Amino acid sequence: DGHAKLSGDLRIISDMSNPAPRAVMEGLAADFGALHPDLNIELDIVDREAWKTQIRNALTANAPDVINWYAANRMGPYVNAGLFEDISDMYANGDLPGLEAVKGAMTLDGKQWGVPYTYYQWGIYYREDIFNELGLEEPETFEQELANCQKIVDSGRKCYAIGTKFLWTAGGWFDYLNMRTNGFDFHMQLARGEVEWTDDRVRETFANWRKIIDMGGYIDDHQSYSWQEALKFMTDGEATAYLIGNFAVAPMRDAGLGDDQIDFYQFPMINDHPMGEDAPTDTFHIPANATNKDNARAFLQYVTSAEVQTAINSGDALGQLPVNANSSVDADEFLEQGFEMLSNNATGGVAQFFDRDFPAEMASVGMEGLQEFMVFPDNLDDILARLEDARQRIYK
Amino acid sequence: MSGLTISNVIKRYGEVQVMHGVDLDIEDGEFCVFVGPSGCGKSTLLRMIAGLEETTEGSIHIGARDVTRMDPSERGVAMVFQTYALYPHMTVKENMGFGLKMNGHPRAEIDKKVAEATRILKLEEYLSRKPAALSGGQRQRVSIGRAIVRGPEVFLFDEPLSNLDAELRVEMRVEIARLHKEIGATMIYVTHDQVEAMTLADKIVVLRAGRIEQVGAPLELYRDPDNKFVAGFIGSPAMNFLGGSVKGGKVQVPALDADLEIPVTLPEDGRAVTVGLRPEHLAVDPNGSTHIVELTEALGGVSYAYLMSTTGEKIVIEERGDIRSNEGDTVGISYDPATAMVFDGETELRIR
Amino acid sequence: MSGLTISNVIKRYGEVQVMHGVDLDIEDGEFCVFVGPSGCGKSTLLRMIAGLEETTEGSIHIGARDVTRMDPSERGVAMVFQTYALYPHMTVKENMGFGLKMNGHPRAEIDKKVAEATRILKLEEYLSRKPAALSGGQRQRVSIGRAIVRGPEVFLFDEPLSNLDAELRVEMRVEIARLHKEIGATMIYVTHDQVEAMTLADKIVVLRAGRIEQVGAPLELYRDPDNKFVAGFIGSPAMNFLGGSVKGGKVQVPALDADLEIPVTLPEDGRAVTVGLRPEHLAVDPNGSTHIVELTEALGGVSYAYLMSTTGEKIVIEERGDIRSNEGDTVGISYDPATAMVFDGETELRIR
Amino acid sequence: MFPTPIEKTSRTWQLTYQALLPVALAIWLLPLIAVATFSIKPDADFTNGNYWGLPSSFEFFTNYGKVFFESDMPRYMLNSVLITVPTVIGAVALSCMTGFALGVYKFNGNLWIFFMFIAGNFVPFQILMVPVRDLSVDLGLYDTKLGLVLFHVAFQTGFCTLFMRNFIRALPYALIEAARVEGISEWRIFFFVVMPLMKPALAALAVLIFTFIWNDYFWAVVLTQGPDAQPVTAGITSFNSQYRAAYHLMSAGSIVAALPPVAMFFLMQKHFIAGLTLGAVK
Amino acid sequence: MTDMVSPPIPPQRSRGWYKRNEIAVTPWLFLLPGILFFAVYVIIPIFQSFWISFHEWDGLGEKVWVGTGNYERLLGGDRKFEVSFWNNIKWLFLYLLAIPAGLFIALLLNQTVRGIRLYKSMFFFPFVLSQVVVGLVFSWFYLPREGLLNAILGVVGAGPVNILGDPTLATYGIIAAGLWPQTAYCMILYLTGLNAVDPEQIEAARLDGAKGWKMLWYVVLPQLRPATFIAFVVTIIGALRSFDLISVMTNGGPFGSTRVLSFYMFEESLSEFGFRMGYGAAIAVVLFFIMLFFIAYFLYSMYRDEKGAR
Ligand SMILES: Nc1ncnc2c1ncn2[C@@H]1O[C@H](COP(=O)(O)OP(=O)(O)OP(=O)(O)O)[C@@H](O)[C@H]1O
Ligand SMILES: Nc1ncnc2c1ncn2[C@@H]1O[C@H](COP(=O)(O)OP(=O)(O)OP(=O)(O)O)[C@@H](O)[C@H]1O
Ligand SMILES: [Mg+2]
Ligand SMILES: [Mg+2]
Repeated sequence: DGHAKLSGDLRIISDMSNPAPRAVMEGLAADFGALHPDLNIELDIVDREAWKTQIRNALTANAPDVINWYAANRMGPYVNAGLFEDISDMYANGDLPGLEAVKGAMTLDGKQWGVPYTYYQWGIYYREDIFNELGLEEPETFEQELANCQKIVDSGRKCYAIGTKFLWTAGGWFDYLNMRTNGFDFHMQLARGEVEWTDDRVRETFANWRKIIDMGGYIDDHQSYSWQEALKFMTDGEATAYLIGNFAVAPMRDAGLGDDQIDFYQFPMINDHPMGEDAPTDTFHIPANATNKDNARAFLQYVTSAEVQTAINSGDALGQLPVNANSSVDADEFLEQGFEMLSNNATGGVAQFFDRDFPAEMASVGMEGLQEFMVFPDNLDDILARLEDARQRIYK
Repeated sequence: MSGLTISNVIKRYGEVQVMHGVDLDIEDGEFCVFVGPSGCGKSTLLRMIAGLEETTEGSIHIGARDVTRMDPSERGVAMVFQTYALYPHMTVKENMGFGLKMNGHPRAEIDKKVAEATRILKLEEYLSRKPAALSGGQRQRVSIGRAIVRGPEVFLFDEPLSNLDAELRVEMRVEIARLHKEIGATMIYVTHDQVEAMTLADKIVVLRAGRIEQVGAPLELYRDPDNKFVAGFIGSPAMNFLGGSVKGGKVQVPALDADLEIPVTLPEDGRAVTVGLRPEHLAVDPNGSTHIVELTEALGGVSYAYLMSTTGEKIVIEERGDIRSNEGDTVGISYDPATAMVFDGETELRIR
Repeated sequence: MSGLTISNVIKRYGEVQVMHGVDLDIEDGEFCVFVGPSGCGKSTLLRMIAGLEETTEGSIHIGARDVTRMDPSERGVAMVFQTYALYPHMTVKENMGFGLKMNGHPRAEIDKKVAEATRILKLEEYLSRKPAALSGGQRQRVSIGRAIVRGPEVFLFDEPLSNLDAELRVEMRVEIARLHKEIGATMIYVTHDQVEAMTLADKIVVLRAGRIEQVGAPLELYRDPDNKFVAGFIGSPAMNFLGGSVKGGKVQVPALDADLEIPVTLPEDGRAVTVGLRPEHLAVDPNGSTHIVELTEALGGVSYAYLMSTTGEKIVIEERGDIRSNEGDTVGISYDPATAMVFDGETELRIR
Repeated sequence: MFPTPIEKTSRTWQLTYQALLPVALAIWLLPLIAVATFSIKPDADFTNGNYWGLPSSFEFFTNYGKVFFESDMPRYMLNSVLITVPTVIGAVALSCMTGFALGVYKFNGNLWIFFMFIAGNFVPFQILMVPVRDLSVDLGLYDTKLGLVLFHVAFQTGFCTLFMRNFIRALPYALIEAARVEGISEWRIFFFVVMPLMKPALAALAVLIFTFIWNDYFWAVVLTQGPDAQPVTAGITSFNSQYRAAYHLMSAGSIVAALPPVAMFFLMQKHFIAGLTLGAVK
Repeated sequence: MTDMVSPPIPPQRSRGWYKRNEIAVTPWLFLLPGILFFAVYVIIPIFQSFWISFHEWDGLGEKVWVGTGNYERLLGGDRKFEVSFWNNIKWLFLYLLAIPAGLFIALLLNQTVRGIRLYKSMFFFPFVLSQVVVGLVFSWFYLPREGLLNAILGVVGAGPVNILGDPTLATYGIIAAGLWPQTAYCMILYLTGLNAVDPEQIEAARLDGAKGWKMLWYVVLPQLRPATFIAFVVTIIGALRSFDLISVMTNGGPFGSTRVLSFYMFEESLSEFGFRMGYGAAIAVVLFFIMLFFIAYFLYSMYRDEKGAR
């Protein structure tokens, strides 16, 4: 496009550390560099888990020009601390065509603080071949889900792979169970600290969850695995399904599962609420202390452009959904299904994710409780009391 | 209690043989001192008796029992080490009682024996101190006490006084003599110190390179050594040795510029011999002119003159009181030829 | 070169006073030995002269210069340490030349001085060795060499031989005497050893608890001590002290069962005195019956008898050759009253 | 010594002992042996569940090649070197000086300063974390190798001072007095008399500090981020997240990360053990 | 002779201030850089931490003074704190097992047979490894299904166990991993200690009839006291500092059951959901006081040794 060639430096720190995203990020930097031969791009890719603790330092000391982060509440602390650059002007003067729809997720205090570059649906990925073998259908209600699960368990398998070592995967289950049991709005109230954790409605969510736990639906020892390590159970066929984000498709394929072996369905209905969905948005931001903000803005613009969005979110790249309305969703069965689901079936609302919607401290205490519940469901009262305690302290 | 018999004992460390067949009898109640130059095997022999070193060949009997292959603790010996080897974490009392405790003796008995040893060694005041709070002499006394308490048949001492200063050494020496008289046990004692050997021993064993050179009472060795080695080793300052040769029933000694008539059975004429004269048997003769006084040292009670003969041989003279000559003087030596000893020039054996 | 004058020197460590006003003159070229019991302040005094300890009060002059507040290096002294204090990472040559090199002397001068010292001490062969490859005696020689190289006015020695074994000690002692004769510098020497003190010193300084007891030539101290302490300290075995009292111009000594007529100016009658008799001035009298022989020790050339008087006082007798009596015998003592010394019973000062 | 020296026991027991040693060693090092085996296995062994069997094929070069050529590990390794070596030099140099001052001179407060160093060395370093991180941020040293180096130098100075001071104190004091009598100035005494004698201690300490710093993880996490400045201990965790569940690569990465101190240990064994026993504290 | 004695005595010159005070000033010059560094990076931060612990602070904005608020919350029933504290106690006690274990191995290896030096080094090996590597190695060793531990248990017919996934076992599992290098450390301390054992005392004890355990207990162990003391100190310190292993092996989980104070402190201050610097500092201060107890003990015994020395 007709932009002036850039020069100088551009330092990017990215947390896209898994192999597929890593390749995408490296490609992005390379391509952007090719457009601007005089631009000296320095790209550091850091461990995604580690980045969550490092970002604060990165923003305060020797800040790079572009960083990765997450949308919604998760931006809050940095926005409040004035560490993110306000880029409302880019939205206002049309530098970012096609992003109008996702602008909301980037808005805090009426201003925009970054750009999204991808988002993805969550849902249940399952082994199609095993479902076929057992004669199972994609369930639409929780009862069907449980019935399916019973059959799977009876066949000597587990229903769900999950790795809760880093806690957040349990958050996904809770999000869905709670949104389905009590509805999207209730879930958000809970996130905002407006509902007690000891509320009966919360208990009902847990009661539903417990049904799966009690029937032996989850793999054993999930607290010892990361989500990647737990993938193995699905690829081995020891477990038949995985409630996870779409980013898991790439590694599943890498592990040798063909598209005829995996499929996707939306988390089934429990109570009759409009369906809410988790669709976390990953973002790029410019630190307020960055030194090459113009170059950074150019990069943000580049990343969100329709073509680039199409390219990086394609099935053989990130395998996720583009944020630009003008991009096309790759002809990938999962992306199409996900796009369809989020566009038409997420009438309840779209949530970011447990650890992005809840305040950090609450998320941390909460996910620990969720993990504990998954291992020791009998501790529920104790866990809820603890969470309620934390809630009262945290939301002052 | 009982004596000790060592028969043809040999010790090898791997290929190296350090004891070459030692035979020795020690009587019940005798005080036997091992002396000899450093590395001659004194400690090794003592430690073989104790059982701390294995005996390669030969046998060791204590009384009638063959102990050659027994455990140290079963031999009925007790050892006093040069470094005392007290257990630093135990009080004096515990140190002394430790051996009995290990062997399961009843408390009352231990207490009684410790009390007895304490009395003998006058350690009453120190019973509850730890070794670190004792002086060197007291420590050595405790280590002797430890030996006494076990009531051994044989006491072994390896240079027990060499870590003490001169004064304490004298004091402890007298102490050990008294102890031997009081308890009358067989004692074997290794030392470097002439005075200790001479004053303590009933019997001195002179060792050299893993062999016994001579065994005898102290004065016997002093007066009647079997060979030049023993003669030179016993006595301080050491005996003066002068080269000589036999001629016509006399011994020609160039260093003295004299032919000595010595009452011994001399070998054939022309045979090289060594004449030994003790410093204390010589005196400076201001009228002579065979020697030059290189140095004199007056210690008050006794004086030494270091002379050089015209033939270049050095002679030490010890005199009581002062020496009536100055450094640089030319003097002679007066002596009684009867005090001279003669050794074969080759075999170094005494010619009697 | 120059002598040394110490005037009213006092040393305190915090509250503790360890030198109580010492006055001492040492002549140019004199060999002065400090002796005294452990802890009396010998080392402290020496180190104050060296400048390693500060002088609390009083002054120290070397020659005409007041060095009391000077740096050690400016005083013109060199010190030889008991532990040699050689720099282990330097060769003998480097050790000796190090001080000069650090003070910027030209290479040629250093080499010349080191060569000179090497010659004096016969260290030529060892110049390129490191201290670890030397024997104790050689090390001590190098440390003396290091002192020589600096050409000091005063040499200071703190027990330089006490880490050597008996034989080497004798050898090095003679070496130091020779050195003193050769370079003629003032030397101050601290020792515990009677023999070293008696044989090396021109002048012995007897210290006791931070005070000088007596200063004099060795035999002067032996023969004419000023007080009981010096008399007991100089001479080995130590002088026998017997209680007595003055009566009618004589000294009654119960332990000897005798009234001694001693050629000194005695105090008034009834005054308690101590009579001192050196062991070497006594002999056993087999016909007497005042003492019991507790122990005899025969070393060959010399013998000791330990007697107990009927009054319970112990007496040591040294005789040449053998003592003609056995342990347990009742004997007397023969002596020449003129050899006896008399000390005031209270002040312990000699009565002359 | 104790128990009975083996050469004084029966022949059978001697043989048993000799045979037992390698077995005991194998058990002791089992986890390590396992990782070493992991690191030469092909990926397939893990998918096939052949975790503990013999490698089905020998993939040493593939796996280690990946570590060296397809990851940031070499960069992390270089960082580690650039952090560790200056730290060792700095800490040893500083502590030579402090050790000399505290070991040789008597002055008021000597012992207190010494104790300050020791106490500081034993402090739970978490208590320093927040202020030190802020300090680094303020000085612009956050996420730089220099920042880590400066902190490590400072913190290790506590331990090194303890070590050096005790070593210097054990030197014969007469050496220093002898030099003083010879008119050698204090700093020359330090350089020409004391320093040469400290060589063994320097070597021992250097080896020791090298391993301590190389193996540091906590401060690497607190004071740095990203492959620009992070040492290999931190690098290994991000390497592992890159290859999560690829045990063969993770093992190879861990072994590579552990290699330098291990090599150091074997090359400088004598100094290493001397260091531990001389200093005897960490 | 004459030139030997011509003294190289410098003339009496007026000396500079430095020269006159050389001995008094030099130590301070030598100490200066070290003290400076140490003060800036160690001493002052300790006091800053105390200061911070009285605030609420997210590390970015203004500190808000809360007095003893953080401590009240901490000691007033913070469950994470309680868990961490008790885990620290477990660490303290169980980590001490490294001492007897190290002694045992040292005794085993204290022989002179061929190649024993190599064996000693190999046994010492784990200590050289970074805790990160040790943590990884052990977490694979403990893997719930594929781990070697379960493979071995399987052979014996026991297991499988998921050590790191079981809140009742996880801490012990990590401690066991920590014991591995720590035992090696204690072993080397004891090996050198054994070298210094006075052989004459052993011989005296043999004459006294002490054998086997009695010899060990009454004669050898007392002589190993210095080694034991050092081993004790380093083990305690290691136990209280334990961070790397927890971070690598469980990251505090499962559900916080393996937290210790040092980890909790890090989590509160710098982790993903952390940045409660004041609260973290308060935890650090508590940890500091626990450690202070041991530091004081160590310094006291050093002080005792120093007294009487030069
Ligand atoms: N373990 C050993 N291996 C080999 N040779 C040894 C051993 N122990 C002692 N020796 C040798 O045995 C000889 C006798 O040693 P021993 O200790 O008995 O001498 P010593 O007479 O006690 O000497 P010293 O008077 O110095 O104590 C020496 O030559 C010594 O080198
Ligand atoms: N630094 C010090 N502080 C306090 N007192 C000291 C100090 N150094 C020495 N003293 C005391 O000064 C006195 C004299 O000590 P010094 O070392 O001079 O004795 P010495 O005669 O050399 O003894 P030795 O013969 O044992 O070497 C002793 O009582 C000693 O305790
Ligand atoms: Mg010996
Ligand atoms: Mg002294």
